[in-house]
Amino acid sequence: MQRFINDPDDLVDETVAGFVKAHRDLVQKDPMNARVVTSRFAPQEGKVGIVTGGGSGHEPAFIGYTGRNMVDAVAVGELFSSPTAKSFADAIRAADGGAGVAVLYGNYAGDNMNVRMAKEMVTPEGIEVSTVVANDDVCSAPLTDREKRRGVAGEIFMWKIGGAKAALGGSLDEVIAVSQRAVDATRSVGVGLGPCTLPAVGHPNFQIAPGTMEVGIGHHGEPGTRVEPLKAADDVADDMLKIVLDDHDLPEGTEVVVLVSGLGATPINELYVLYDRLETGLEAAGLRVHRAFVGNYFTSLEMIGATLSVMALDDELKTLIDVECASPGMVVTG
Amino acid sequence: MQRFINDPDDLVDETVAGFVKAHRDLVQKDPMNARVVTSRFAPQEGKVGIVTGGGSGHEPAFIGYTGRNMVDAVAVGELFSSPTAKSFADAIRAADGGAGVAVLYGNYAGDNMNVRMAKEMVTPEGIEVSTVVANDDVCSAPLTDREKRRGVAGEIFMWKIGGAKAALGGSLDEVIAVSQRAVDATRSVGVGLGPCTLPAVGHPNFQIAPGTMEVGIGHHGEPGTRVEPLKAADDVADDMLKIVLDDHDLPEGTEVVVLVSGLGATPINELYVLYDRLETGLEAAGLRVHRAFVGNYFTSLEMIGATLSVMALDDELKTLIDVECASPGMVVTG
Amino acid sequence: MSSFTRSDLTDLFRAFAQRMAAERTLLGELDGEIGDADHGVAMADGFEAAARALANVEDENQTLGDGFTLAGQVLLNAVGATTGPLYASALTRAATTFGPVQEVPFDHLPALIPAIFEGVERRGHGKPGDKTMLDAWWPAAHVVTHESDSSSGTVECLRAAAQAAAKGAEDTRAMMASRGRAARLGPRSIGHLDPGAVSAAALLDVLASWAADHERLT
Amino acid sequence: MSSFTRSDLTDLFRAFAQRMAAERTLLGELDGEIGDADHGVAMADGFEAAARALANVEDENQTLGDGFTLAGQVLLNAVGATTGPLYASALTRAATTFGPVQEVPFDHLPALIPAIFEGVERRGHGKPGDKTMLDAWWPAAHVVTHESDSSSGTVECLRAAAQAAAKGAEDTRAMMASRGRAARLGPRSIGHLDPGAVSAAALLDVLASWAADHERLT
Ligand SMILES: Nc1ncnc2c1ncn2[C@@H]1O[C@H](COP(=O)(O)OP(=O)(O)O)[C@@H](O)[C@H]1O
Ligand SMILES: Nc1ncnc2c1ncn2[C@@H]1O[C@H](COP(=O)(O)OP(=O)(O)O)[C@@H](O)[C@H]1O
Ligand SMILES: [Mg+2]
Ligand SMILES: [Mg+2]
Ligand SMILES: [Mg+2]
Ligand SMILES: [Mg+2]
Repeated sequence: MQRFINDPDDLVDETVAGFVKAHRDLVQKDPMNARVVTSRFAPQEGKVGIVTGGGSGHEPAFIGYTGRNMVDAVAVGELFSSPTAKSFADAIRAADGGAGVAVLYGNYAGDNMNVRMAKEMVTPEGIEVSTVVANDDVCSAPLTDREKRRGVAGEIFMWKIGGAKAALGGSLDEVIAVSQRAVDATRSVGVGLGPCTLPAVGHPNFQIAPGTMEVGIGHHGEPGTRVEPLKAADDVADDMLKIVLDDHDLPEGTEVVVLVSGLGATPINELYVLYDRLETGLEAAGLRVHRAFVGNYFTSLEMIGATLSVMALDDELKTLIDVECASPGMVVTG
Repeated sequence: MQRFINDPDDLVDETVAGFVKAHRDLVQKDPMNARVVTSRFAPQEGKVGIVTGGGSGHEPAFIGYTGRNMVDAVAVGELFSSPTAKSFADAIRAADGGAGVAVLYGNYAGDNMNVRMAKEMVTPEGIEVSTVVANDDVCSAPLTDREKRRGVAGEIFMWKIGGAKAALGGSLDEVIAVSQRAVDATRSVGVGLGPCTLPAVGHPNFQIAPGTMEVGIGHHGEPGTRVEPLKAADDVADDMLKIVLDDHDLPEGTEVVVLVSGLGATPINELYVLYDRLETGLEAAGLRVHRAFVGNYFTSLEMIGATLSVMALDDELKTLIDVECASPGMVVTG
Repeated sequence: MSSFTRSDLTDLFRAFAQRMAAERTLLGELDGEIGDADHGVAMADGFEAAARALANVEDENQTLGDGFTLAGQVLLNAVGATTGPLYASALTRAATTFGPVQEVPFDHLPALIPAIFEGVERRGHGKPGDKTMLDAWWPAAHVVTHESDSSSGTVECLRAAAQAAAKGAEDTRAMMASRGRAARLGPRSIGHLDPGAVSAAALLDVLASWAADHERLT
Repeated sequence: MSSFTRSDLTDLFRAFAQRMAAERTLLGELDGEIGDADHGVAMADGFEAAARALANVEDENQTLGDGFTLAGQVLLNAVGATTGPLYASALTRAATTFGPVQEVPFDHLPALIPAIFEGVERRGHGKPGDKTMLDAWWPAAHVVTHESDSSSGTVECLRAAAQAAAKGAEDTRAMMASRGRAARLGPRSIGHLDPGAVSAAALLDVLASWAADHERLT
C-alpha cells in the first residue's frame, strides 16, 4: 500500500482532525462527539437543520458538504461503515434550531437502521426528525425495486437542494418534500477501472482485471451489472449516459444539472474528457445543461473510475441549485 | 492503463473542450487559438492582465485557475510540455486590457524560452509584458542556486496574489512586485509514492518501488533528493515540513498560508491526515496558519503522492490572499 | 446445579471478543468478496468495546439485564455499520429475556440464542434465506426451542446449536443475497459465504466451548 | 555539380519526420529515465508538422530561406516544450545561412549543421558538456567547420559529422545534466543518455543518408 497513513485504526479520527483544522472558517468538531462535524453557522434558531452521515473514505463526502446553506451536521462512520446511531443522534442535536431536522442520507442497511435508532433517541427530547433516503444508483437494483437502490454521488444534489430550501426559510415538510423531489429527479451510474484497499485489510477487496471495466459499480466496490473490456472514453461516456437516460425518461427541453465525480485515482483531465462527450450526448437527447460539476466530489479511497449523476430540474430545483453556498467540497457563488 | 481516454493524441484537446463546457460561467476557449483558455471576465479595460501557462496533466492547474480575480488567460501545452510561444502570445493578447500583462509562470526551460519568444512577438504590437518565474520547489536545486529551482504547486499562490492585486487596480509594476514577493515567500516540496503514465507512452516513465517513497519528487516525476522506505504519514509530514522550514527561516509569529495538494491518485482523506500533522508542526515552530487549502489542486496525472506549499504572509499578501475570487480550481468567498 | 452470573457474562464476552479479533482478517476478506470488507473490523471492534465495558462496570448491583443492555449500548455506540444496530437490538432483547437478576440457572443460557435471533430479525426485517446472519442464528434458535429436550444437557444443546449455525453459514454459499450490501450482486453473490453468518456461527461456537469449559470448571 | 533546392528541403524534412516517428517510442523512454517522457512526442509531432507545411506551400517563388523560416515557425507553433523554441531558433538561423535563393550548390549543405548548432546555443544559453542536444550538434558542427577539407566530398563530410554526433550522444551517458529537466537529477542523471542528443544524432544520420541517396540519384 503506497499510502499516507499512520495506524489504520486512527485514519478516520486523523482525517476529521485535519479536516476541521483546514476548514475552520466553515466547520468544527462537535465538542460532545468526535465523530460529528458541524457547520460553524449551525444551529440557526428557527431554521430547519440538515443532517447527513455515512462511512468515511468518500472524502470530500460526507463531511465536505458541511457549511453555509448546505449541511449543518454530519455523522462520521468508520471507512465504508455507517456511523453509529449515537453519532447520528448527536448530529441531529447539533443541527437542531427548533424547527425540526431533515436527515438526508443514502440507502444502506446500516444507515437506515442507525438513523432510525437515532430518531428514536432524539424524539423524546422534542426534536422533530424527518428523513429522505437517496437511491440514485441505477445499477444497484432494477427500476421496479427502486426503493432498494443505493445512494451515491447524487446525494450531493439532495444536500444542496435541501440545504438551500432550509436556508430560504422552508419548513421541515417543505425541506423534506423538495429534497425527496431532488432524489426522485436524480439518476447515477458508476464505472470502475481499478479497486481500492481498506488500510486495515491491506489488499484490494475486489479485483478489476486490467483491460476490463465494471459498469454499474457501487461506491464500496460492490460489483456492477457487467464486466466488459475497457472501451474508449467516448464509448464509456455513451454507456453511462444511456444507463441514466434509459432509466429516466426525460422530456425534450428538460434542464439538468450534471455531476461527474472521480472515484479517487482517476486523473482529473479524464473527467473532462468524459464530460465533453456527456454534454454532447445530453444535448443530442434534447436536454440542456444548466450547471455542471466535474471533479473529485464523492470518492472511494483510491478507486479508479468515475460516476455520472444527472438531476432533472423543475423551477424550484433550479432556483435552489443556484442558491449561494460555501462548504469545503462545494461552493456556489451568488 | 486503466484510464478514460480516446486517442491519446486528442487528450489535451478533449480536456480543454470538456473544461470550457463544464465551466462556461467562468471560462471560454480563445476563438483564435484552441490552446488558450480565457476568463469570461477578460480582458478588462485598464486592468493588468494575468497570464500563465504550462503543460497539461496537472489539472485543475493550469486552466482551472482562470476566472474572476484570478488568471485571465492560460496557454495550454501538451501533457507535461510547455505551451508554444504562439499560445503564450495569444494568451497575452487575450488578457491585454491596455494596462500591460503579467505572465506568471513556472521555471522550466521550455516555458522560459516560449514565454520569452511570446514576449518578442507581442511587444511590437504595443503590449507591455513583464514576467515572474516561480521557483518554489525546494528540492529541485540548492538554495545557493535558487534561480534554477522549478515552479510547482506554490504557483497557485502567485496567481492568487497577482490576480487579486490586478483586480484591485494595481499597476503592472505593482502586480509584478507583489507576485514576485509571493514567490519569494513560498516554499514547496513533493513526496511521491507511485509513478504516472503518459498515455502516449503507455507505461510509467519512472518507478517507485512499493514500500519506498521519493522525497523531493518533481511534478513530472523528476526524481527527488532521496529514496527511502515509506514511513508513517506523521513522519512524512514532519520530513516535508522540515525541508520547507529549513530552507525558509521564518520568524516566530509569522502567519502562513498552506496548500496540501494530492498528486492525482492519493485518497483525499490522507491529505487531511498529512494536514493534521503539518499544522501541529507549523504551530510548534511558532507559525500561525491563516488559511489552508487541502485537495487536488496541482496534480500529475495519476501519480500517488502529495505536495506541501507554505507561503509566509506580510500585510499586503494577507489582504490579497483573502480577496474574493472564483475559478474552477479555487474559490475564495468574500 | 451451577449458574450463569453477571461475571460469567463478562467472561463470555471476553471470549467473544478474542474470537472476533482472531477472525477479523477472514471476516474482512469474506465481506470483501460480496460486500465492502469492513465486517471483520466492525465485529472485532464492537465486541472488544462491549467486553471492555462489561469488565469495567462489573459491580455487585449489576444484573444480567443491566449487563446485556450495557453491551448492546456500547456495541451500538462503537460500531455503526449494519452490525452495530443488529447486535445492539439482539442484546437488548437478551436483556429482557434474562431480566433484572444477578444470575440465572446455567441451563437457561441457551435462551440467549433465540433472543438474539429475534432481536436481529426485528431490527433488520430480514428472514432466513436472505443470505444474512439470520441464516446462522435461525437454525441455532430452532435447535434450542424445538429440538433440545431437557434430558440432553446444556452444553450438548449449545453444541447442537453451534453445529446448526455452522451448517447454516455454509448454506449461505448457495444463496442469492437479498438483504444488505451483497443484495446488489444478485446472482453474483452465489458461491460466496455471507460474512455475517460466518461471524454468527463463530460466536455460537465460542458460546458452546465457553459453556463446556465453564461446566468442567464448576 | 548538383544543387540543393527548395523541393529537396521538403524531401529532407520528410525523411526527418519519418525517422522521428520511428524513434518516437525510444526517445520517450530515454526522456522518461531522466526527464518527463515527452521528447518522442515533441520531436515526432514537430517534424511531421514542419514536413507537412513544407510540402503544402511548395511553390515556384519560395526560396530556401522561406522554407527554413516556415519550418521553424511551424515547429514553434506545433510543439512548445523545450524542443520547439530550440529547433525553431536553429531553423531560423539556417534560413539566414541559406538565404533568399531558390537553390544552393550541393556542397553547401553541411553548413546547415553549424547553423543549427548556433541557433540552439543562442536560444538555450547552453554549452557542450551540459548533457543536452548540444553535445551532438557541437562535435558535428566542429567536423564541418574545422575538419573537412574541400577535397573530401559532401557526403563524406556529412557522414563524419553524423558519426561525431553519434559519439557525442553516447558521451552524454557519462555526463551530469546541468540544463533542462534532467539537471534536477544531478549525479543521478549519470548513466543515462540525453534524449535530445540522441534525437539530434538521429537527425544527422538522416541528413547523411539522405545526401548519399540524393547524390547517387543525380
Ligand atoms: N437486514 C439484515 N438482517 C440481518 N442481517 C443483515 C441485514 N443486512 C445485513 N446483514 C448482515 O450484515 C452483514 C454485514 O455486516 P457489516 O459488513 O458489518 O456491515 P455493512 O454491510 O454495513 O458493511 C452481512 O453479511 C449480513 O449477514
Ligand atoms: N538549454 C538547453 N539547450 C539545449 N538543449 C536543451 C536545453 N534544455 C533542454 N535541452 C534539450 O531538450 C531535451 C528535452 O526536450 P523535450 O523533452 O522535448 O522538452 P522538455 O524538457 O521541455 O520536456 C533534453 O534532452 C536536452 O537535450
Ligand atoms: Mg460497511
Ligand atoms: Mg516536457
Ligand atoms: Mg461490510
Ligand atoms: Mg521532456
